[in-house]
Amino acid sequence: MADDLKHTTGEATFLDANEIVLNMGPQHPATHGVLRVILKLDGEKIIGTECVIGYLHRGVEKIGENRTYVQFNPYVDRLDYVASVSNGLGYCEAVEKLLSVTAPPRAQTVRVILTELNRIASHLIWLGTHALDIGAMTPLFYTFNQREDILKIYENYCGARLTTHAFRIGGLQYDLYQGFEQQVKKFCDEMPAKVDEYEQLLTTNRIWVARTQGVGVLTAEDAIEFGVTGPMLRAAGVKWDIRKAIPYENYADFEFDIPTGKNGDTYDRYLVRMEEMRQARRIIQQAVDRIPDGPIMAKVPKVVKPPAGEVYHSIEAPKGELGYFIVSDGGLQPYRLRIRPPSFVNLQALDRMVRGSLVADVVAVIGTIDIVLGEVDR
Amino acid sequence: MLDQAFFYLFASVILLGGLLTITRRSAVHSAIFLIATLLGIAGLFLHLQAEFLAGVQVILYVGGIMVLFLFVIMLVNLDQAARQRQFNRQWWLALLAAAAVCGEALYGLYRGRGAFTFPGAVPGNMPPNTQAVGNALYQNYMLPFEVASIMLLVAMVGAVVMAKKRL
Amino acid sequence: MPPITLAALKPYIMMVLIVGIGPLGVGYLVLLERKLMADMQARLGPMRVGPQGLLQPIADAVKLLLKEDVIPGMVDKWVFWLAPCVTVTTALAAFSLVPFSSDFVITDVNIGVLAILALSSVGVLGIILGGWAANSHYPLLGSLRATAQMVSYEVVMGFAVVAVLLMAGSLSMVEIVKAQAESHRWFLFGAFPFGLIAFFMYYVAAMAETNRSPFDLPEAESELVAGFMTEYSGFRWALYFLAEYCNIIVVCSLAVTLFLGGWLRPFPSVTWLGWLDYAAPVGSFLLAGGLSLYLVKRQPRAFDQIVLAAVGLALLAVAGLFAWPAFNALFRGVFWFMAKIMVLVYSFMWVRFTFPRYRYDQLMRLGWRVMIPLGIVNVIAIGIVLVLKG
Amino acid sequence: MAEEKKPDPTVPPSAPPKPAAAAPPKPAAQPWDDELARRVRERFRSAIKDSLTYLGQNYFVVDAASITSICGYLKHEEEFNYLVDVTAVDYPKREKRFELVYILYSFPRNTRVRVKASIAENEPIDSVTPVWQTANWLEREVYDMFGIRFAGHPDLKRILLPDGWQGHPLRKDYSILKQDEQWVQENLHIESGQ
Repeated sequence: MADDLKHTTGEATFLDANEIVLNMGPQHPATHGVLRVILKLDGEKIIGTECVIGYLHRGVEKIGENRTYVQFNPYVDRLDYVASVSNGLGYCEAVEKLLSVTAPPRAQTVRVILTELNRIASHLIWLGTHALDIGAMTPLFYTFNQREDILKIYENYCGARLTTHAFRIGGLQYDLYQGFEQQVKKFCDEMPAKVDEYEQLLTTNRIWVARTQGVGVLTAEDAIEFGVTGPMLRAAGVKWDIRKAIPYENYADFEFDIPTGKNGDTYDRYLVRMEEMRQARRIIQQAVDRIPDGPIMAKVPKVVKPPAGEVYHSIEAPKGELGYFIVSDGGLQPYRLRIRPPSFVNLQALDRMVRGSLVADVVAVIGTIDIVLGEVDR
Repeated sequence: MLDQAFFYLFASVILLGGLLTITRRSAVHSAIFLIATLLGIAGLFLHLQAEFLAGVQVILYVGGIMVLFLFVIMLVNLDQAARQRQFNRQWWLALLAAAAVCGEALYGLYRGRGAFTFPGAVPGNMPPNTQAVGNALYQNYMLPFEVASIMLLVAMVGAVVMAKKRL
Repeated sequence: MPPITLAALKPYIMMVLIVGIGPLGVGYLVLLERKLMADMQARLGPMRVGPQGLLQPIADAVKLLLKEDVIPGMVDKWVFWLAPCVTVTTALAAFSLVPFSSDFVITDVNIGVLAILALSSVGVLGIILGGWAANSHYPLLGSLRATAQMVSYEVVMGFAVVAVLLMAGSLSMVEIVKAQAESHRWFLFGAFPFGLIAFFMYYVAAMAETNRSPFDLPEAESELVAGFMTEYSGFRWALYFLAEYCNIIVVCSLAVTLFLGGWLRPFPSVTWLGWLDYAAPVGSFLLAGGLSLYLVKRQPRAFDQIVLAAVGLALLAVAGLFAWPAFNALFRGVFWFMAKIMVLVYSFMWVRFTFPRYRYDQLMRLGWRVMIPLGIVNVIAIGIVLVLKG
Repeated sequence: MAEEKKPDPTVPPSAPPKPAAAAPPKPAAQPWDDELARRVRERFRSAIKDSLTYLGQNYFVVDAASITSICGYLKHEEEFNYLVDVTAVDYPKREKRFELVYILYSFPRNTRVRVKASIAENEPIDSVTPVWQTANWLEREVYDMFGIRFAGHPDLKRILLPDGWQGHPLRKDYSILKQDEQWVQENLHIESGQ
């Protein structure tokens, strides 16, 4: 017996050989779809991660090369499907830029309202799922209830709720319906109380703070190095928002603040997003009070055929910088259409954020990156 | 009659459990049989109307120590050990030694059989003896009890120091 | 051999009742939880099976029993089979020690509290072994978490219980309640405020012991899918589920016995409040029955209407029975005991819907750095208070 | 690899040699000549083949061999600290088939600039992962979609498509209906994904 024992302990792996590889996803309650993360664990401590993505790859960029500019417009809604309006805005603007047209003021204001509503909707989903991942199950239902109000506005406007295809190249297809302003105003009036309620449930909750503060820290340097954008960058203390830095539409006309955090941890990202919802409401309130009259469509030819050339245009989507790089050869279809997805780039920082922490933190960090796999995998 | 039946039941659980504990290949199976053995011992305590001891036996040994055993077994990769030969080449020597010890013990018991005459079990309920245990430990045997606890404390601190390379 | 009388048979009848009705009760506890959760989350909860979803537990039970019993390959079949049995057996066995009232107790052993703790600590083994036997990473991690958590919080619970034992001077469940009756106060307020501290510690430890949120780490679904139960399905899974909810009731009844005066009515020594013994059960059953009858009209299906009307009438009948002095005298203890358990269970659920989940290391830190030192100090303080009072 | 880079400078600086079917954006683009453009041209001389602007968006056309040094310079000296995107465009008819596009942004300057470099098929290009960590996944995606190999990339493997997949879908000769039939049959046990 003694001999055998010596043999086992001699390799010095007797107590150290407890590294296990945990395959998290693609079917897992907290990976927000089909993300697969391979975790190398020492007990519960993470010593390495690897993301495996592509389970939802649909070849959107290839499809883009085989559809006309107008035909491709609805496809972008399927990228970040919880923020389809933002996707549509980015695409329409990129093509407009290529065509050298701008949407008329009325269309621009409506676009701003719908996009900011979309930002709130996207952040509401983020909040609900993030809280659920950390174990607070109730906020999910509250946020989905509130999101329903936004979806109703979309439904009234264009008939669709999720993949809205709300905008067209050059402006809007539909003018506003009767009572749009009232409905949006009603939403804005009800919103602060609800957001306050979520904050009451979470912001000062000891467990919530313990679970998020100091978890998944991403410093400003790291965030820039990893190309991380959106609320994650701002939570690290970088005051950068494309709506302010390189304004598009008529964002320059509205007053709003860019909330920033200090520590770049999960808690700061939470606070930043909560504040962003309030700021989005501010923009909507300003915009809805002064929707100009006039046409809703710029003069765009029936057949969209941009001159040869290439353009990169990006907007501040709820998740970060959403860019479209379009190369036109003067034909009916884009020669090359590249989508720069915020989720994909942000997800890359996951490894940096979770290394050395515990399994439970991975879940919190995946939630706080706020990925949508439709956009990661395209 | 019923008393004896229970005694033999518990005794056989203990013996069988002990035997299976040392012969199972899987460490977890061994642990399960060890638990059965410990539960059997608790049963014997109960049978002797030492109910406090029985309860503590279960809580400490089954609920505490065996749970930690299992914890360690699960944490440490024992697959390798399971594949190895269970007994080394000297098993017959061990058997011989065990038989000798067993014989000695039996002989001793046989010689001293007069000392085993217990008064018959009290038929009804005995008064609760939890307090008696407490009194014995904290009054009559205070010093040994405290010495034992200090020894345990030292052992625990030593284990922590050894296990944690960096404090 | 004692003569066979009703009194001698009572424990056996109760045993049969508990094992027979227990699972159904658990089913309705789950329904209650779902309904409460739905209410707090601004939705309706189960509404399809039976009136207001009242028959949902039965449908769930039938579904679970008829499900295919999946045993994954590579599992340790023997342990995989044993583990849920251990857990459910101990959970049900613990009921035999719970004094529902001075008349309704299967057995009153003089180490009752110790025995319940012992049974619950054996029950933990089922969870650990189940996770190990599944031979898969998520259950294993769940098991590891369960082990560390249960061992730590058993100590906390022990200290909270010791505080009460100091005040009661007995380990018997019945004696503890009687001691509270004699001292004219619940032990919750005994040695004020140390009884409260002990209760708080017990409450937290009980939540951890039963794997309730915010301490539901062994089965945290967003991290470990379903923890130690991940590979279980169908009937075996139902056994775990049954054990879990039985354990909730057991720890709550232990809390009621130790801290909240067991089957005693609130203010047991204030005689002029005696009308509460009648008013509370009659009132609550009347209310429940009335509500059921009121809801009858809203049911869309005739079947639902009949079922709900029957339930309502049954509740009214129970209310009537409680107005009958002989019945009341026999059952009011049970009513109070159950009512107190329900309050505790409700608070458990409320906590679950409100709080996020602790992280493993935070849970351990809370246990070892806060609760256990607090427990030691609390026990010493209670000892001092008792000595000073003589 | 060093050998492969050498022939590049011989290519005439006025970018694409054949403005044939896939017409490049050249005609519409204006020369870009501000201080930054001049500084970079000064510094790298022949490696900068052109600096152009179109629709207010500036870009350099550079020699693929010196992409890392140019990017490093832009990041460290000119404060283009944020790599927005790395992508490629396939022009099968050109001599150097792939055009890589690096989109850069500078937080202090609040400007974007694009850097474009052409490489031929099977010709590797230096990875910019040492300059920006972001490039890791972005270059993997370019490899996945175009089959462009990045020398010095820490972990160059497919990212969106399965590891065993044959072909690179965003190449122009890869039809939208095409797929790796063999992979689909072996892994999904169906005749075809269509």
